[in-house]
Amino acid sequence: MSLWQYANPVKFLALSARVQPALWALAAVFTGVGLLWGFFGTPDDARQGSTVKIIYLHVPAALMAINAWFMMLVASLIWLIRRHHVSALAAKAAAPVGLVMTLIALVTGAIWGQPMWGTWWAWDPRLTSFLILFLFYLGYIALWQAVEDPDTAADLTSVLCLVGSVFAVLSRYAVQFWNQGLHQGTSIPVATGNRSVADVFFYPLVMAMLGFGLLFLALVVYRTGTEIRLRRTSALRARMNRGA
Amino acid sequence: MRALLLRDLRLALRAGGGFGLGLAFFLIVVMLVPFSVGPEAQLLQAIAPGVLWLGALLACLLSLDRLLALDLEDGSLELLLTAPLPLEGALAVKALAHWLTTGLPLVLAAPFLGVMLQLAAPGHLWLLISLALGTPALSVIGTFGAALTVGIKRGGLLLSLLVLPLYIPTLIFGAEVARRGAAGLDASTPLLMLAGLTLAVVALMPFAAAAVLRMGLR
Amino acid sequence: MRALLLRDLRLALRAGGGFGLGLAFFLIVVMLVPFSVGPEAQLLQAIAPGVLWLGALLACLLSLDRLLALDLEDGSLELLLTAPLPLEGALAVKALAHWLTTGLPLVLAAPFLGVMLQLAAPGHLWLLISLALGTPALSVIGTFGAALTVGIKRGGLLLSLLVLPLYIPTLIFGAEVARRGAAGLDASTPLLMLAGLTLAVVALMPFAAAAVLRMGLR
Amino acid sequence: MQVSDLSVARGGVPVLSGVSFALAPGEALVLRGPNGAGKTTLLRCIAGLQEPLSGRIEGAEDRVAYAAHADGLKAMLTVRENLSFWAQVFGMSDLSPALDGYALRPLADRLAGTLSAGQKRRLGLARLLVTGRPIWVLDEPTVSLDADAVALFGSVLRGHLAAGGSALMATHIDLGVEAQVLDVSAYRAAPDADLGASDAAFL
Amino acid sequence: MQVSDLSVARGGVPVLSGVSFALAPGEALVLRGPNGAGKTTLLRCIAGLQEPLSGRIEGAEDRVAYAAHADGLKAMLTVRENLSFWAQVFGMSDLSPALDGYALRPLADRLAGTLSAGQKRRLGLARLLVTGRPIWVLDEPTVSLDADAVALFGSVLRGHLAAGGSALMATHIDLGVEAQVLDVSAYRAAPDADLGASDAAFL
Amino acid sequence: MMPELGKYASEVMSAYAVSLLLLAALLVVTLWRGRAARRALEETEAEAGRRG
Ligand code: HEM
Ligand SMILES: Nc1ncnc2c1ncn2[C@@H]1O[C@H](COP(=O)(O)OP(=O)(O)OP(=O)(O)O)[C@@H](O)[C@H]1O
Ligand SMILES: Nc1ncnc2c1ncn2[C@@H]1O[C@H](COP(=O)(O)OP(=O)(O)OP(=O)(O)O)[C@@H](O)[C@H]1O
Ligand SMILES: [Mg+2]
Ligand SMILES: [Mg+2]
Repeated sequence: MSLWQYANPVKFLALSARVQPALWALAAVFTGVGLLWGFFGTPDDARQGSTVKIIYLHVPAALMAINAWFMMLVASLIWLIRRHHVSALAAKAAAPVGLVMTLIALVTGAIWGQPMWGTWWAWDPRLTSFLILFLFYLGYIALWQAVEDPDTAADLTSVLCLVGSVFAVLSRYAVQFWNQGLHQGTSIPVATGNRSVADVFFYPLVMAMLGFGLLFLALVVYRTGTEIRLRRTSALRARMNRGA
Repeated sequence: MRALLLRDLRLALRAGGGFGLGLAFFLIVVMLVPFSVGPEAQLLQAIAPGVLWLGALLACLLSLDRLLALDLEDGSLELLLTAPLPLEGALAVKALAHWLTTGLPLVLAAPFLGVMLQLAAPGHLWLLISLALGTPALSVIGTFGAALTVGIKRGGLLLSLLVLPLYIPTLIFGAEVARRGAAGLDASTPLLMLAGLTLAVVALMPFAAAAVLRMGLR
Repeated sequence: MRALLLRDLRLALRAGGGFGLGLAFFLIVVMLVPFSVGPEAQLLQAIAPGVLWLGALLACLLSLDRLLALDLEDGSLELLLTAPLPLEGALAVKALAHWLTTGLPLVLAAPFLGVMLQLAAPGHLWLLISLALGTPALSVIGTFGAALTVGIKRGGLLLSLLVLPLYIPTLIFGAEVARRGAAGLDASTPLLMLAGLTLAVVALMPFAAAAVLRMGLR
Repeated sequence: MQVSDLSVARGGVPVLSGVSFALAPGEALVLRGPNGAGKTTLLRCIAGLQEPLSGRIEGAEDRVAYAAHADGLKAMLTVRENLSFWAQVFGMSDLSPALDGYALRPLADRLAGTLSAGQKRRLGLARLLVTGRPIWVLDEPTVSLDADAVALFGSVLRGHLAAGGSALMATHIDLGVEAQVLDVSAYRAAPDADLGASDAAFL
Repeated sequence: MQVSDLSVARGGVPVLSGVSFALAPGEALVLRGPNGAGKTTLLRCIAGLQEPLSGRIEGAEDRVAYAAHADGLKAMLTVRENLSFWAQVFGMSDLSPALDGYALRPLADRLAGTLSAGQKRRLGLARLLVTGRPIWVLDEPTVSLDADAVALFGSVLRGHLAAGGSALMATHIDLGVEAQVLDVSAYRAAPDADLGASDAAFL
Repeated sequence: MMPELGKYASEVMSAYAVSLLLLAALLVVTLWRGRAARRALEETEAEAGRRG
């Protein structure tokens, strides 16, 4: 029994129906606990005051925004190489979720920036790369919607995802070259990367990150099911019309 | 008339219909400005109102060539000409549909982009007002341009060329309102001019557009 | 191949073929900048290299949608697919024709527009070099975008949306060269980056474009 | 409708001159003539899409429904939406004669862009039925139609004529409808005739 | 050329299945079938513009010249320039058979955009003669043509067949050329047949 | 119950509000489209079954 058999749309629907309740419940629990803990149960940071609470939204969203694109890239490759419909539709289903995650990261970052840097927006490399990612999401979704034939749309968007990824990486280097950073990132005391974060902030943050990851997963599974149903409807309709 | 408006809106909203693309273009043009002039906040702040107006104008411009050319290509423009609709009214309706699907989203998005370009705080309101007043003029003038170039294969770029100079007065007054507003100066004179210009253009241009269209298709 | 190049050039030069329209658009966009940001010489000088690069990029972009869409509409694209030409080569030739009719005139015209925007004297040479190196990349990336959107009715604006983010690295390096040059700084690092980018893109993109075109027309 | 001594030009060159005919209610007239004779030009003139050089067209204004080579269909609207748009424009509301007349019901919810050549053409012809106009001006109406569809067209046309309508058609093939025939090649304009063509002043 | 057990789909739905035929040099085959039967789809497949669902097409690669509904003409090039472009693409150089075959000499220096519907079609057909390809695949070749032009087409086609070429054509009307006839409606695909259509996985 | 947010209350609250709003909108749209697709499929399957 190979994993690929779940690339059959009907099998996928059956499987997803079984795992979805658990997935949604887990996502709700982790997100809820992480955010509530972060919001109610952590002290203010010495330097940043209560704004540090924004981190429980900002960092998980930023993480998922990047991971969603990465997942779309993998799914696109699977579609191009093995032509499994579920894979293409999963990529399609993930894009709007990634877009919203990007938007949340941008908005919370902007709101955070106002008290910390005195400006909503700065052309810092990290922020700028995120904006570019946002554009790639927009273009990707627009292309899916503009192409009528679903398989052609899957092909074209897959290639766009590939080429776009290359250019996104290129842009990241170009942007770094263009403007050296402002985003405090690892330099601020709560930076997570090197685990220098005080444990009080760290554990709820991890919870929230897991929660956002599970939420992403649940959303993508559900939305993939929706896409499969839409394809099945149009396939049936097309045949009924042909029969007539 | 209502049927035409609904059809145009519906076509714009259908897949591939181009709704939101003007907006996306606006976003991208404004984003590219810091990449090209550099990221210094002060410089960006100084040019922000102008860049936003210019971006809105270009986004408007680019969506113009679908206004009539699509209808010409599939033959529905000729059929509309033989239909019992006054051509002036039909063109005014088409301009309205264009504004609703392009101009209005631009107006609503402009403040967000203003933040990215460090637009000074009082500037936002003035930017919004000037765009809300000015973009209808852009749509109507654009309809005239589209009518002028309708017979020409892939007239898109020619259209831009013809329409851009016609956009200059609107741009000058509109950007002036936004600039003065952002600098905290009195912006009522250019605002009045802008309003007057828009009114005049909306009242008269559909007639010019209809005349030109009749000539072009003869 | 040669026949295709000659045909595309000839079509561009014929009436309505669009030669010079990119140039005219460039001219007008650059001219509109003082109207929108105001006429202060110092401000203009500061943004001149960036505006010129941005204008060139937009002009390039706008002429992209004629690259393949016209051939699709009249059926010649399908006929070309059944012809004994490698599609990669045909697309490379089309990108070349696009560059010759759009990119090259822009490169040659940029210094004159630089004068209008008070570009500092040493900046002219660097502007010329950076545009000459960068515009081929714009044409080739644009061909990919055109191939991606070819089957889509009036994909013009969608094309812009897809291509503009791909243009960002080229724009950053190109504008950086021009800016550093105008400021009298050392511009060799971004220049090298720009050259490398263009080379890579010219070598690889026609293959991606051909793949996408085959998918889109299937 | 009455056409008298009409001259028409295309691209600044006169193509037909001295065309006269009358079309009474209930009558059909077929224009014949070799390629390039000027049939399309004449029909466009009568539909009001271009000015004649000279001569008069009476009784056509606001009574003509024109169907050209292109069908004026929106690929992204369904068959029914396409028809109801034109119905509304012409102030009509009943689509069923059009849908039934050309057997379009099974296709009614398909996007027009996904029809085959002949199906598109059927939709283009069905549009005439929602205009409510009495005079049909048709340029090669049966292009791409199969035998069944040509028969549908024939019966719709007979119904239109029986109801007091009339039709003017250019075609190269036999429509299977009884109609007068006008061969436009008889009216070919002499290349140098001074008929008021736009460049005549330069001759 | 040999087609065996071919199935083709349009818009993800199978339209024809199990189509088999052979076309020997010197032979012509006419496809018939009602509107929407799938003739255009089959021809596009054979011309290599879309993939078949299943089945094989042998001996077609790089030997087919395709003429679709659209003629692929550039409005702003003259008739001669249009022809010579395609001649160069296909590595040929002699335009005279094409110009003479369809009586295009008088029009040779006109811009293609100013031709009438039938004249454009003649030019589109003349293009086939400069490809040097032996198998012609034609979709409704005589649309808009008058009787004389149909006769020209007939004689060009007979010449092509006599020289060892072959032709596959979809049409609704009589071409006046002796040819085998294949009615594609006999191969209509069952709506729910699993032929590997792209959306079959969803059924 | 409510933690003391100090002078940054409006920032923190608006960040949470906007984010949760965006997530909620995504969820609503997702569920709504999902329901619609499910219903359309059921209707189509029923119709297809009736026709054979
Ligand atoms: C619109 C503005 C902003 C955007 C687009 C943005 C984007 C990002 C991104 C992409 C990450 C990386 C996430 C990851 O790799 O895991 C991140 C992390 C982070 N951001 Fe922001 N950010 C913005 C503003 C801010 C502001 C104003 C602050 C606070 C002063 C801030 C604090 C942080 C922190 C503490 C992290 C985690 C640090 C790390 O993992 O290195 N961000 N942000
Ligand atoms: N756009 C144009 N500009 C200049 N001349 C034109 C144009 N279109 C057609 N002509 C010429 O005008 C003449 C009449 O053309 P018209 O299209 O009316 O012919 P037609 O009788 O409809 O022919 P067909 O049966 O081929 O459709 C032809 O000689 C044609 O070459
Ligand atoms: N782009 C498309 N998308 C989906 N379905 C299509 C598309 N084009 C055609 N079809 C459908 O595919 C079927 C076959 O169409 P095709 O064009 O091959 O028919 P045809 O035999 O050429 O008909 P005609 O004689 O009318 O040209 C038709 O039922 C048609 O409705
Ligand atoms: Mg004609
Ligand atoms: Mg067909």
